[in-house]
Amino acid sequence: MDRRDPFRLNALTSGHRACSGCGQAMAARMVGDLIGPDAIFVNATGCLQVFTTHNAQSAWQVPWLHSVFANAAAVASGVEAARRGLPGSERVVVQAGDGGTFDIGLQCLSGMIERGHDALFVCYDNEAYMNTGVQRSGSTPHAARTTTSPPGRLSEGKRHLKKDMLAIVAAHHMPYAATASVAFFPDLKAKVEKAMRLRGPRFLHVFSPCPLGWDHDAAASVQVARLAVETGLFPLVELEYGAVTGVMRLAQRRPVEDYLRLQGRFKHLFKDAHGAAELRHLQALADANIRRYGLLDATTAWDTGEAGRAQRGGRGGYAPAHGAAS
Amino acid sequence: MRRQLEGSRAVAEAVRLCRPRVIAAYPITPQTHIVEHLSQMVADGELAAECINTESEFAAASVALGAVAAGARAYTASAAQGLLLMTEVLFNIAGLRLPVVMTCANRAVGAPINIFNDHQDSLSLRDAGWIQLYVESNQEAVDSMIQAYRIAEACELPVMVCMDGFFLTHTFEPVELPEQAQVDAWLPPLRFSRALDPVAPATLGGGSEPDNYLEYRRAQHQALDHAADEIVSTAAAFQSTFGRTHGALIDGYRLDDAERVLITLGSVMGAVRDTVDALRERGERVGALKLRCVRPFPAAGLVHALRGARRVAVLEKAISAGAGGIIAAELRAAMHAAGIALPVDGFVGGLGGRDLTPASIEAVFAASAAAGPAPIGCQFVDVDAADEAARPGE
Amino acid sequence: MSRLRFDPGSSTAYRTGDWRRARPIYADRWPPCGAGCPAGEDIQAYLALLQAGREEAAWRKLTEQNPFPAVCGRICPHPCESACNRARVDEAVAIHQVERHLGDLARGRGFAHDRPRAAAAERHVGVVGAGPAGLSCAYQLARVGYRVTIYDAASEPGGTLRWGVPDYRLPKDALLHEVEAILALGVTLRLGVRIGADLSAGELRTRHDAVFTAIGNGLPLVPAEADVTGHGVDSGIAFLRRVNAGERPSLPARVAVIGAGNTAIDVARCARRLGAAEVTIVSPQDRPGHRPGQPAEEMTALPTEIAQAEAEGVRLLLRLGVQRLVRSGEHLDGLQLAYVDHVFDDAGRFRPVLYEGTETFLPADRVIVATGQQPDWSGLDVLQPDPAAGIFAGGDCVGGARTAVAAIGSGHQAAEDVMAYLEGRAPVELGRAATASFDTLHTHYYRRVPRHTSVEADTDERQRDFREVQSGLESVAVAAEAARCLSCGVCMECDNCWHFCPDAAVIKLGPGQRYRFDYEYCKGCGICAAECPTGHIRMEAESGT
Amino acid sequence: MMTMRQIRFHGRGGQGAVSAAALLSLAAFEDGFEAQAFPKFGSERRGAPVESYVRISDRPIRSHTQVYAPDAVVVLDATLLRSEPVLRGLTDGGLAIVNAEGEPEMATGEVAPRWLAVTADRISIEHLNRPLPNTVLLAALAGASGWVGLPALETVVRRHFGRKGERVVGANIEILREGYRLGAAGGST
Repeated sequence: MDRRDPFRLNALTSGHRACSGCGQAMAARMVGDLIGPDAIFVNATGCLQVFTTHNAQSAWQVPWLHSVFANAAAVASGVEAARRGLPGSERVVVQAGDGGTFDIGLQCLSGMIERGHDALFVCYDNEAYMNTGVQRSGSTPHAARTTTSPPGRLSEGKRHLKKDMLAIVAAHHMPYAATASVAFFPDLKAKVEKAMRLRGPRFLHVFSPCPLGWDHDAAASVQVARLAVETGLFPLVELEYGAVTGVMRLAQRRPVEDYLRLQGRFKHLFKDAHGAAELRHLQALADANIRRYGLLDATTAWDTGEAGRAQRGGRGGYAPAHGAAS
Repeated sequence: MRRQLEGSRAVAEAVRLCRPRVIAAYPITPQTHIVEHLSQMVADGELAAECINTESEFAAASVALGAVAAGARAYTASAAQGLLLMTEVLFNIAGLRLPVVMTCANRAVGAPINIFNDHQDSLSLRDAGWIQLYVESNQEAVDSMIQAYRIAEACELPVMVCMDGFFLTHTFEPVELPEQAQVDAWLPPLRFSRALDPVAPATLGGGSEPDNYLEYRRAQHQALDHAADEIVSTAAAFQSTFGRTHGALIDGYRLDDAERVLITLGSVMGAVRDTVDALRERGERVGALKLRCVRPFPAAGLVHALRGARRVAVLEKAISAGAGGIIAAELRAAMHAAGIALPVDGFVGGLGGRDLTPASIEAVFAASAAAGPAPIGCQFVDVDAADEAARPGE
Repeated sequence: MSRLRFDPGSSTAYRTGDWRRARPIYADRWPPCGAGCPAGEDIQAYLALLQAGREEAAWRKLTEQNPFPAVCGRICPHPCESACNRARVDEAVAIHQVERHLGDLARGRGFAHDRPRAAAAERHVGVVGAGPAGLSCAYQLARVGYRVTIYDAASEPGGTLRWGVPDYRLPKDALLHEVEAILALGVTLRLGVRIGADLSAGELRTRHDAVFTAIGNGLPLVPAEADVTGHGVDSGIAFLRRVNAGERPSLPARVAVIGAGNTAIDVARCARRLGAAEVTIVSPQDRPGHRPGQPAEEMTALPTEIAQAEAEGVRLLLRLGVQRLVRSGEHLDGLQLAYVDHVFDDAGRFRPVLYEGTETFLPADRVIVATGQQPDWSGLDVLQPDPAAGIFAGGDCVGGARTAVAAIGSGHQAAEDVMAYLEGRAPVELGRAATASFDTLHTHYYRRVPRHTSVEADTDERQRDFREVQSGLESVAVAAEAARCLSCGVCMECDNCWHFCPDAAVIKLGPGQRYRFDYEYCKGCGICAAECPTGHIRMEAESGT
Repeated sequence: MMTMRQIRFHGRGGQGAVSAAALLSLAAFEDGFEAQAFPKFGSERRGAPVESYVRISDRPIRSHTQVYAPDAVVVLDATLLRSEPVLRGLTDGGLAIVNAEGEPEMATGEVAPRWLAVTADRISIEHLNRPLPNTVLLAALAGASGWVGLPALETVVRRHFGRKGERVVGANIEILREGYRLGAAGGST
């Protein structure tokens, strides 16, 4: 075990081989440490699995299991069923990327939710198949460049829309489904803690930038994630049994261009009139989110300004990792 | 207790005796009755297990995987398309070395879609890393299920008990069911050394690289090789406790002075035995051999058992399209490797539920009576001669 | 089976630090507030202590540089706030009010400066002048154990603070308390002693191992361009000295004040309080902020002071220069004024250019000239600065900004120079340029929070006497202002780097202990630096070797 | 008494041909025989022709092939006589029990079975208000062949219908007895 840090478990610790500036590693570290040691993690195939386990070395410090790409939710169902009725308080957590959630893993996820398994499914969404070299997924946003949705003479990037994954899972009449972002730790923390207080199937969709696939500076991962929220392209909301129960109001509204310009995957949109038309389309998608969830006028406990605030002494940490911190 | 039971029910009773804590399945004919019976047992409080009715076979195998990884004894069952939908997970279970036990209610694989029995489904998965046991009767299905858990857990390898769909699963015949206390004593609760545990948070299913993957696979292969000993000793231990045996890796019938031997798998073996008796009555020096264990492949045992034979016929209900009979090819390879020039006639029949009648079996014996080398590839049993010239689209 | 199960954290055998091309480094930057403060206060530090609720510690941190928080919290033009990065987020932090609060708090709670554990040396330093520079110097020396004697010709200490600043801006007791706190460190104060008259400068020099002269600007400086002398004309500092000595001279109805600085404002406001009905300030310079890029062409008086004066009925005549006094015989009728194009020539000398043909007449019964002051070096030739000989000078008398806080900073630097001289080492330059510039911050991490403002006394009420005009802030507001501090360049343990590090290469060391980078694993992505609100983390390229 | 008896049931999905075979094997087991019962496998579709098979023996039954040379056939629905080769493999004198009001009129080819027509629908409707001919015919087969005893049939029927309540059990016992009597009497119209 690695216990360099007395103030967090480091459920996912050093020595992993994620790209420099990886948003998914960042997100998984936050989520893992917020959940703490008393849990079993089941991971779908994907970057997170590949970069954390390598030649008999593991960066995980929680019990962790990987099977195949599509079946994480089903494997977790089995783990949870196996632990049912036994002494021990450990919880079950499923981790998958957007491919393992939106696409290949959707069926097993649906089954897990429908059967009411007591498990938290966490989707780390980086909006494409990064592990295999940036191919488009059902989560890739409209007009984004990937290796299988390349811009060209007849193309402005991905033709289709990003799936509304939250609505899909929420339609299962499940106890809790929420979106979160690495850029807003206090919000992420509140949502993980809420999810862990609840029983039954829960879904947390964490926006996790990918410097490689999105073609932005490694140092810009948090900034990009923040702008996705502030533009309205990735609204932070909570649904309970299908009803919207929480909305993060936008303290300030940013044009989508602020977000898109940081990323090479949207570079082609700034070249000509066709691109400009797609920019308006993307702005309309953000506007639709803003309208749908009332992102500008929601009367909520906090907004992006408050949730994004830094303050002396921090905005909360993690459950003590071990004796040293208590 | 000896009872007259449908095969599916008998298997369900055997599974109950093994006390799995998680059962996961998706319905597919002819596996359904097994899971229905188990569901009823759970509903009636006769079996303390979680029945997880998944949204696909792929998920069912995955649930079993997760359950065993979490330290619970688990069970699943499938067939045909369902088994193939599990394929990725079945390889994965084996690679993870998880002692999952399942029943394959053997059925043909489409297209054309066909719900009836043959062995194409499980034999197509012979490379998945599972121990595969093929049973002849419902009694053997019951006994093999109990043995399977013991073998699986001793070897940390998954075991697939293959029983013929309908021919066994839907057939009422007498079975002797052991007492629960007997089974409990013989099959202690699962203590899986690598179970996921927050107290000792290990990583299961991590990645590997070119510099060690080969060693993983070699270790898996060796484990399957060594499992042969465990299968033999388990069968012996079972016999000494329960008083029954069905053979371990193979089961010979009237081989002592047999010049011609028919090798087959599964429920057709009963009719083969009857046919051997009938031919013996007519003075033919024939024998039969049931291949109970396909993986690990008992090459040495076969070479030894067939040392006196002059010619061998393999009758199998599956085909490696473009190559011929699967078992026949493996047997030929084993004999060749042992330096024995034994003609092996490959017969493929009974596909998609076509009944292998006593007459069919006699015909196979007759066809395998010639002298000289056996033809390469396979011959089809009971094939419709009028169909010979048929072409796709005609 | 061993390889089928990987040990937890076994990846740490792989050192991803090798991937790094640039490394993050934690390094405090010096915030612009502190750089803007002539006294060099570590404002960020005491605001941080206040955020933590540690008020006494905050006062101690403040008084490391400046023993006059109650004074400066009232009269300082607070260049700190002008420099405050927060002004570009919403509004500057009300540092000035916080400072006053801490000063007043110290008085209310009886905080005392820590006495030195032991005498630093049996060295005796003489300080000439008990103004802010002299007191500041004495304070810094006494804190580390030097013997100090201050000489002042006046009857009370404080210099300009005592004799030049009216009560409604700085109540005398506030000043006195902070002076006494300095004297309580063991500083000897000799009042009524004019060096060069009561005690020769030579004698003084022989009494002390080193001497610091801070005699201020006691003499009025009258511009040579116009003859503004004679009957009906008064000097601003003389006028203020009388008022601050307790006199309440009667004034005629119409008073004209010439000048553009705070002295002119003080004179005008006192004149209103003494009954003058029409008080007019004649300034050749424009209002602050009205001549962008030409600060010399703007009044040096503080905007708030100007505003308060105007609220009290003082009239401003701007960009007008005095051509001559208009008299009927001896009797003063008023001033002839003309429009000023510019005040300083290309060489920066005070050379107002008045346009002919723009003359105008301002009736006045009294003219008070507040155009500047100069030091009175008479009898002090021996004390002309000579650092190599242990003779130092500072404060207003050597030029520079004419503010108390500058004098305090100057006194502090003088103390350092004196100590260096006595200890035989090179002195340290105390002033530090700001390195925590606005563009090193990541300001989205700060909520927009409006600045708290204090209350002024009613404009009519306050013209009747010399009671303090500006109130302090409530404790709650002070705490809120402290919380508005961006902590520019200084770690505030917000945990951002710790949360965001994808590689567990930021180790938290505990409250007050900040963090450390684990370079064994840091891949150098730079997220910590990009997301550090305060700009405390900088990236440094890894060398190729 | 015998080495092996093979019986084939013909019916339509929903009439109970498969259950009849199973009950017969259970009864034979009760009587101490080895027995085997299985359907001609396929999807269970109501109304479609179905077959089921029973083997009864005093020695272990090893074969799992279908029944090709039945000692008896039981036809649960007379309309099947038009379309299905119900008599295939039956030898002369082999028992053919049909749910019918009288001896069926059909061409039997070279085979001369021993016909036994049983008004199974009518009997079933009398007792259960529903045409469920299988138990009547099963009992008639027992009565006509003597291969299983009435007590064994009653035992398995009690067990089989136990969950459905005493009234259903009682009615089926009545049906069994009537069918057995008819079978033993050589049939009746």
